[in-house]
Amino acid sequence: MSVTTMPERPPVTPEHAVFLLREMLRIRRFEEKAAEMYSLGKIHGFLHLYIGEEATGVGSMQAFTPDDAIVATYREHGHALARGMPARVLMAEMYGKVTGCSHGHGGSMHFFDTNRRFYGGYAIVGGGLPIAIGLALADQMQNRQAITACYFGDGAVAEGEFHESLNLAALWKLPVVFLCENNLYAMGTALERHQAQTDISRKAAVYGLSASAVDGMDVLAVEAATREAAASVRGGKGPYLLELRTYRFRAHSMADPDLYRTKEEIAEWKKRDPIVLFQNRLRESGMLTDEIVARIEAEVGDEIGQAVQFAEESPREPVEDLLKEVGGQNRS
Amino acid sequence: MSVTTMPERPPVTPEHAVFLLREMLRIRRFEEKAAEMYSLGKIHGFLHLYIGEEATGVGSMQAFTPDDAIVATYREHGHALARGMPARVLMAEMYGKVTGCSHGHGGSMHFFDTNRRFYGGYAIVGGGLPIAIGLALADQMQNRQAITACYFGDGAVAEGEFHESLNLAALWKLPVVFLCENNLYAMGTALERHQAQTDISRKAAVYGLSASAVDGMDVLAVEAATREAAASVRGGKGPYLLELRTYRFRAHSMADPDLYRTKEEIAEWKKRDPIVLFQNRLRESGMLTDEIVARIEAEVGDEIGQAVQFAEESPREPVEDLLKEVGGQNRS
Amino acid sequence: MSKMTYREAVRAALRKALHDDPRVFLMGEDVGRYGGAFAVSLGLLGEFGPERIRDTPLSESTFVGAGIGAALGGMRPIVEIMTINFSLLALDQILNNAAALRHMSGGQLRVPMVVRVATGGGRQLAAQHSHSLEGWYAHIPGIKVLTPATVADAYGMLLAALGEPDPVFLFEHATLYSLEGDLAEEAGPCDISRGEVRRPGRDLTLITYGGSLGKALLAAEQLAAAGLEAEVIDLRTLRPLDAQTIVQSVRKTHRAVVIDEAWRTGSFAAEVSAQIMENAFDDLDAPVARVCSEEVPMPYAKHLEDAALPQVDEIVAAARELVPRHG
Amino acid sequence: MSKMTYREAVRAALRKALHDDPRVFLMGEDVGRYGGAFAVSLGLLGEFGPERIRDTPLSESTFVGAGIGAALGGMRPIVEIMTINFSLLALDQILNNAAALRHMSGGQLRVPMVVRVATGGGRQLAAQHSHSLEGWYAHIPGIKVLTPATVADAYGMLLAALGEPDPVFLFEHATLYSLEGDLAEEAGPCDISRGEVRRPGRDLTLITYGGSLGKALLAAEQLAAAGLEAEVIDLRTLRPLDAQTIVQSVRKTHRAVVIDEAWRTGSFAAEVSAQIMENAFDDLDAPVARVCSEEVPMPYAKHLEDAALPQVDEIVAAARELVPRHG
Ligand SMILES: Cc1ncc(C[n+]2csc(CCOP(=O)(O)OP(=O)(O)O)c2C)c(N)n1
Ligand SMILES: Cc1ncc(C[n+]2csc(CCOP(=O)(O)OP(=O)(O)O)c2C)c(N)n1
Ligand SMILES: [Mg+2]
Ligand SMILES: [Mg+2]
Repeated sequence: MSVTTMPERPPVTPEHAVFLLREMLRIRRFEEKAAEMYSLGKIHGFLHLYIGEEATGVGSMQAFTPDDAIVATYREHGHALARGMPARVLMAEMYGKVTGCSHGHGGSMHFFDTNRRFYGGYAIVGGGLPIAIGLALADQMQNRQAITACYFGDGAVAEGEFHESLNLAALWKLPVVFLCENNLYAMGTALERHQAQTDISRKAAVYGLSASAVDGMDVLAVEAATREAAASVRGGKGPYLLELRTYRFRAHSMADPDLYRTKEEIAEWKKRDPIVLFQNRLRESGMLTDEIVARIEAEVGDEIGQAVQFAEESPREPVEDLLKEVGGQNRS
Repeated sequence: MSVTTMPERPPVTPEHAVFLLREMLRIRRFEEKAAEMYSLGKIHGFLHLYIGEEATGVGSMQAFTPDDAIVATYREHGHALARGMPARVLMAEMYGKVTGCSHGHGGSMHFFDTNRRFYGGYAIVGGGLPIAIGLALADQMQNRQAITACYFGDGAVAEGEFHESLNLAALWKLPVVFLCENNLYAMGTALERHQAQTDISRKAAVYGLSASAVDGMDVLAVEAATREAAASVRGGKGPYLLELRTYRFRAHSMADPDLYRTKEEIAEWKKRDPIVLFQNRLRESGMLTDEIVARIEAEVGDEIGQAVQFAEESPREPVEDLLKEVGGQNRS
Repeated sequence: MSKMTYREAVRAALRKALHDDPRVFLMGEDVGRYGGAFAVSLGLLGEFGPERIRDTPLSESTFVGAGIGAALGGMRPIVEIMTINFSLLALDQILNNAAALRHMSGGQLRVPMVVRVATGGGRQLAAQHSHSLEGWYAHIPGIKVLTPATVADAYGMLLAALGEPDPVFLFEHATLYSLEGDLAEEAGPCDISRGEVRRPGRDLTLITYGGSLGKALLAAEQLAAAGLEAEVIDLRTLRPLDAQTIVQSVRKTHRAVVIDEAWRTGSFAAEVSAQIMENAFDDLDAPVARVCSEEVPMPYAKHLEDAALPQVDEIVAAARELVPRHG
Repeated sequence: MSKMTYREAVRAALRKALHDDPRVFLMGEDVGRYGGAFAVSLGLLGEFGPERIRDTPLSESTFVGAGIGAALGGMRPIVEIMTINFSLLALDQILNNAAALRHMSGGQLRVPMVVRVATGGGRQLAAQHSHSLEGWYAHIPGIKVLTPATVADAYGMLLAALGEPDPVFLFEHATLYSLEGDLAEEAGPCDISRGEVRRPGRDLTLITYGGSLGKALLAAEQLAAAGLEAEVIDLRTLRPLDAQTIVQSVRKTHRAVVIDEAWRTGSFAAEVSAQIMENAFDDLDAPVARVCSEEVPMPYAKHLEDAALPQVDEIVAAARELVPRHG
């Protein structure tokens, strides 16, 4: 895997380092629990795990302020957590409870939180990009300083909306950071079997966009690269395409028997587990001790334990409310 | 207008030169007549004239054999004539007669002729590209040597299908020549207001396609460039994107008041009228005399006069046949 | 009162909306320099500038999606899809995002977007440019579907749409743009919750909308000449459908013909027929009839297109066939 | 006779078609290495190779369009759109090209393409992954729309579709893939021109198709226990619709309930209701009823999804409400 841009490894304070680690662990443990609850029949539908990709969501999210808008995909547990959504409203959502972030209407694929400008949760591949364009347009037209972060996978790059959206964003100089989480597979289809040209960041050139690619297993590199991208956008230089090169350790979804990758390939990538890599690095630099890790794990474990309890104990939306939030009805 | 590739001006025999001139004149006179008949209320619906762009259709069509397949747009009078379709079946089509090339079902936008592998005539912008992909795939899978020529405008480049089709063609190494007739406008929207990056041939790079651009007002240059492109495709080098840089002298359609271009701009381009340019060049080189021009004009005039007469005298399809060619009915 | 065309009425409403609310902007293919494919927005670019009258590239899915995003971001976008024939390219954004986001987000998101779309056949534009698919849109929960058929509705419905908190689609039949009619000086947003009786009658009910209203009224005149008084209902809003106005009329006339330019099978006319079945079965003296388009991709030639589209004489014939039964 | 699942029946038909006709190939997202999102094509890549089992990039419009082009070029493509939820991205190619080309070209072009699409809700996949839009497809002249509901039809309809000269769409309800049933050893293409009475009855008719057939049969059992004999019709083919089978049944039972997983307004059930109105009005003893989905983007939570989808008890209730009138 060649990485075209690798910003200098930036200096990091111990507090921030531990924060990043904790954020990644929150995601990892949250999803392990979600998978467990799925097996127990507490969670249904599709469940797409982000395990292995935590550094991309956590690192990149640091570059965005509360005023910025976030658009993600069906594989958005990590983004929602990194954006600050509490684990309990996500777990409750997957339990289908009214206390869930979408009242149980959305499930795993459709997390929303307008207070955090977290605009979801799109399950039609490529479908979130035009939404991001519009959010950025609204900010631009209202002279707000906010920018929009638009996450999507490598598979989305093949869809027409990728092309249309990058063109429109560039044409109108919209404040969008396009974040392509390239995990080398669109379901079972490897990148080189869905893209004639596999260097995604290079595609930006046709639209006159700035672009770069970064090792998505290195949380600090991701943070630095995203800060650079965001700064470029905030500086009025138009949209930016950032390719985050990563890998998912689990199958596409809980339904996927994962027949299309070799055990060796997966094992090779697991050596670059973003959490392990980062922990090792922090230990080497003396920022991390076993005690700190134990404390974080305990805190994270608590948060997730409470999330499950919250989800278990929460009520369901009354069936009478089924049509309450359907738009376009006559108001009386 | 910069042109990135300008093949050496190729040698041309007097016969071929006169043939090319005649082909361009057939289109010019045919369309002038069509416009006249439109004003007289003989032709209805949309009428998109190709006047000014004759060199692109005529020059490029020389590179394709009868075995090759052609896909065009609603602005396809020129392609149909250059492909060898008789003026009379086209005129009859626009008259809505059963003797028309599509039985009067299609009108100006939907010419078809399977005997000439002329696959139409698509009026949804971008919609012909996937069809061309499929035709090429069929040829490839059946080990035929044929290639597919896919014509479309600059406006189509913004559509998602452009992106998807180029990717798929490149991925599967399909034998397609993509011919973008860049006349600088999509209806009233100038190229620089619909493309963030206006150099269309450069877009091929993201798909790993070969590409070039050529002066679309120079019929010999177009022919040479297209022959090169077609040879590359026939040689198994995968699809090719050729940008033909041209200009339409008339409004987008008969309904267009043409408010978005200046008179000066149009006048400037008319100085590069492909027919006038070519006539002058041929005269200079001694290949053309007033007598030859007069003879061609007379012959072309005859063909078109007969086309009108044929259209006028042809019968309409009986209304009883309305549902005859609708697919998906139960066969009895 | 002032006399104006339907086109001018839409333009006047656009102008008023752009003037009154800085959040409103118009976006679509050729709405600016070209002035709109149907000249609806002619002049607005000069008046309001390119920020608010935005020409888009040919990319229906993305500019409709951008309208959704802009609405989420606090704007009041009016998106023009040049014709319904191209709207299929944006249908995923419409069904899966515009219509779904509010409910899917547990009520957090609202999409106050207005989409204007020219629809219909009758201009010899052949198979790819003559669709009447507004019935499909009326199937989608989460949106409203309006079909202005008069100059007053062209004006008032657009303004009313802009007052809605959820997505509203306006289907403007392309043959109506040059229609002339009256607009009251004091006109503002109109009621979009009700169908309207455009002509009262007692012997049967003709139910239609949009581009077919004129044909229904002509048919009613011919029927009147033959002694049959047809009530003509303009549905106005296909979603949510005002079944009450329909049922009230059928209770009175006991017979109905639904006229719809869509292909017959799966037309919105079927829905109207089914609702009459469900809500006024005992009042019916004859089966509800449908006059729809023939099931054929629209042919270009005039005589074939005429044969494919609903025509006044077919409406008259369908009506006359209903009445003798108990007449 | 052999017992197999619906999934296996589709796979067996694919295998037979690929084996018998070198022009046949399968194309779609993840049909190859992954084995198909529903494991339908599992193993076929190994058997037939990547030329004939083609994984495509995510680009619905283009690979469906490519199917059309390949059909024009002499192949017999089977295109798999992973689910109906993504099919909207290809709808322009379907409506404007696949369905239109034959007529629009004056009969010169034929598009012998088969498109397989998984459809329906009931798996807690929420608003963007639970659509039942096959009724929209049934509106389109120029194509056939099949909805296999049994193992035998899953096999026979696919083979029959490949024998058609024009485009055929097969909507496979995703909850059916694991359904078990019998397939005759000598099974081949089946008749796709007729609906089928899946259970005879005399008191009323339940009319449905696809994923709702099982529910209708269960409802019929419950009704039988209560002394009401319901005839159950499986429409099988939505376009062209076999109205005769419906009318024959209604002539006998005088009452009908249509069950359709689509949203009620503009559902295909409306078309069925309208056709009964038009063809059997005088035979009806009660208005035709519809049991459809609630008009809401499909919610994820089980209790809400259950409330949104047609359920057996609703069918039973609708049936019982019809009969007392004259019972
Ligand atoms: C338009 C569309 N087509 C197909 C699917 C089915 N599908 C869901 S996820 C997926 C793969 C997407 O891959 P990628 O964009 O790389 O994201 P990843 O899952 O790897 O995060 C596919 C094909 C879909 N959801 N939407
Ligand atoms: C999908 C779609 N959107 C909009 C239109 C309306 N329209 C017809 S031609 C055209 C401009 C196309 O421009 P270009 O591709 O450059 O071709 P040209 O007309 O210049 O030959 C537009 C917007 C259409 N036919 N299809
Ligand atoms: Mg991926
Ligand atoms: Mg152009």
